[in-house]
Amino acid sequence: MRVTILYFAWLRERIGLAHEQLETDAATVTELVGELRTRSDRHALAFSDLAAIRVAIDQDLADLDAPITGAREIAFFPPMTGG
Amino acid sequence: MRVTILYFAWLRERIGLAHEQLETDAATVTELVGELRTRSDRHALAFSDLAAIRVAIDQDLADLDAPITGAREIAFFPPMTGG
Amino acid sequence: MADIRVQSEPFDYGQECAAFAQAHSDNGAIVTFCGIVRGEDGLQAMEIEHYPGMTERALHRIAAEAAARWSLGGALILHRHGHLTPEEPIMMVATAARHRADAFAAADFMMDYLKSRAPFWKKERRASGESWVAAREVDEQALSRW
Amino acid sequence: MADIRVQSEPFDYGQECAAFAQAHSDNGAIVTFCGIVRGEDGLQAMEIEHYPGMTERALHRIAAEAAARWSLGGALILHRHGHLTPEEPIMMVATAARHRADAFAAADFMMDYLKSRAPFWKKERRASGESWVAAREVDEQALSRW
Repeated sequence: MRVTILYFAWLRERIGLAHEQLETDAATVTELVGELRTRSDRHALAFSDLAAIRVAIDQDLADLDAPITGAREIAFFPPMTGG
Repeated sequence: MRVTILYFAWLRERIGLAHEQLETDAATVTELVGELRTRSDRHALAFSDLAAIRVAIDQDLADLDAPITGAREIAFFPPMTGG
Repeated sequence: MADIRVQSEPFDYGQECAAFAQAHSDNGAIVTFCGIVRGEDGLQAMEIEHYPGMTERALHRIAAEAAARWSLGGALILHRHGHLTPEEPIMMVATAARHRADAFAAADFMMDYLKSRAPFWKKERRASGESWVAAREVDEQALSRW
Repeated sequence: MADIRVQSEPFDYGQECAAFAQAHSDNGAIVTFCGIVRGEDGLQAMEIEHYPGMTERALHRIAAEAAARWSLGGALILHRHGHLTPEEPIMMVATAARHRADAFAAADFMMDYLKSRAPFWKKERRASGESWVAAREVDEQALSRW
């Protein structure tokens, strides 16, 4: 399955990418994170503390153990600080 | 003791006065109301339901059994409806 | 600290909001409330009576109590009296604080106390006649929140 | 029903308050909140990043949830992104309702959800460098109120 991965705020900066395309068979966000960590040292570093990371699947907030089957856009970012 | 009595809203309208001067020996608001009731039929009617009346002694809200010794201005009015 | 105004003249809610936010722009959070005359049930006009002297005293006390309970950078209470027509602003409050929770709570608190502890009385005029607005039990109960 | 705007351009808080109150003058109660960039600790500028598409979706959802919980005549959420300087308005919410309790609760609720559920991230710039604003535990805890 082909998905677009988006990164925001310090995740974007640490990974050095705003987005990337990925071919994956991961069934959950956690599995996907496992794959992303292997892509580069920067990915590994950025994903070292999952407690500091939030995820949205197709623009809806989701849990890290959420299934991603059929998803087209998965975004990773720190806790939000709007307002 | 000489006090100024003020009336607001429907109390003012029912009594037909916005204010009046009074010489009184009443020690509490309740005693004062007893005296005011005897001043005219309009007073008696206006003060017929004390539950519908609020009082301020020298511009501070007070209870009906509050002492009035030394007060200069006593106001009677319905529950407030500002805002 | 608080800006307390009791006036018969109309006021411009937007301009007051802008001026208040500008004057307190070192605070992070501004909350404003505006009460507007609802033209429902054929309301033609409203007359607001108040108790000059006690009104200002009561509003200052309400603002001081809010400032004692929450960390505020500023507060405004502006209330009209006299003749008003539907869709006109009756009154407003504004609060400024470092944190939004303080600004919200203080504005909410001031409105609750203003409703049933400041000496204003509203009379409504309709084709059918005039009548004094009755106090609502829910407004008295609201005070128990604080 | 809700007016949702995400923009990099500055907005005029006073004008927005006036326009909102005017557009909802058949409601008796208007509440507005404005968040302002605090220039403290030598803050020079703020950059707000957001997630286009998801942001609008999240804000619409927050406004819809507020409208489902309280009786509202209207709601506005306006949030800037991009470059901001101290004392500039960052964002605002506004609510209109027949009764003030609904207007206050809905505005307070929308702010709490917007703080930690809408995809905005703030970066602060000082002479000492740039840093991302950390989420505050108290903001996450605030959600349990609702």
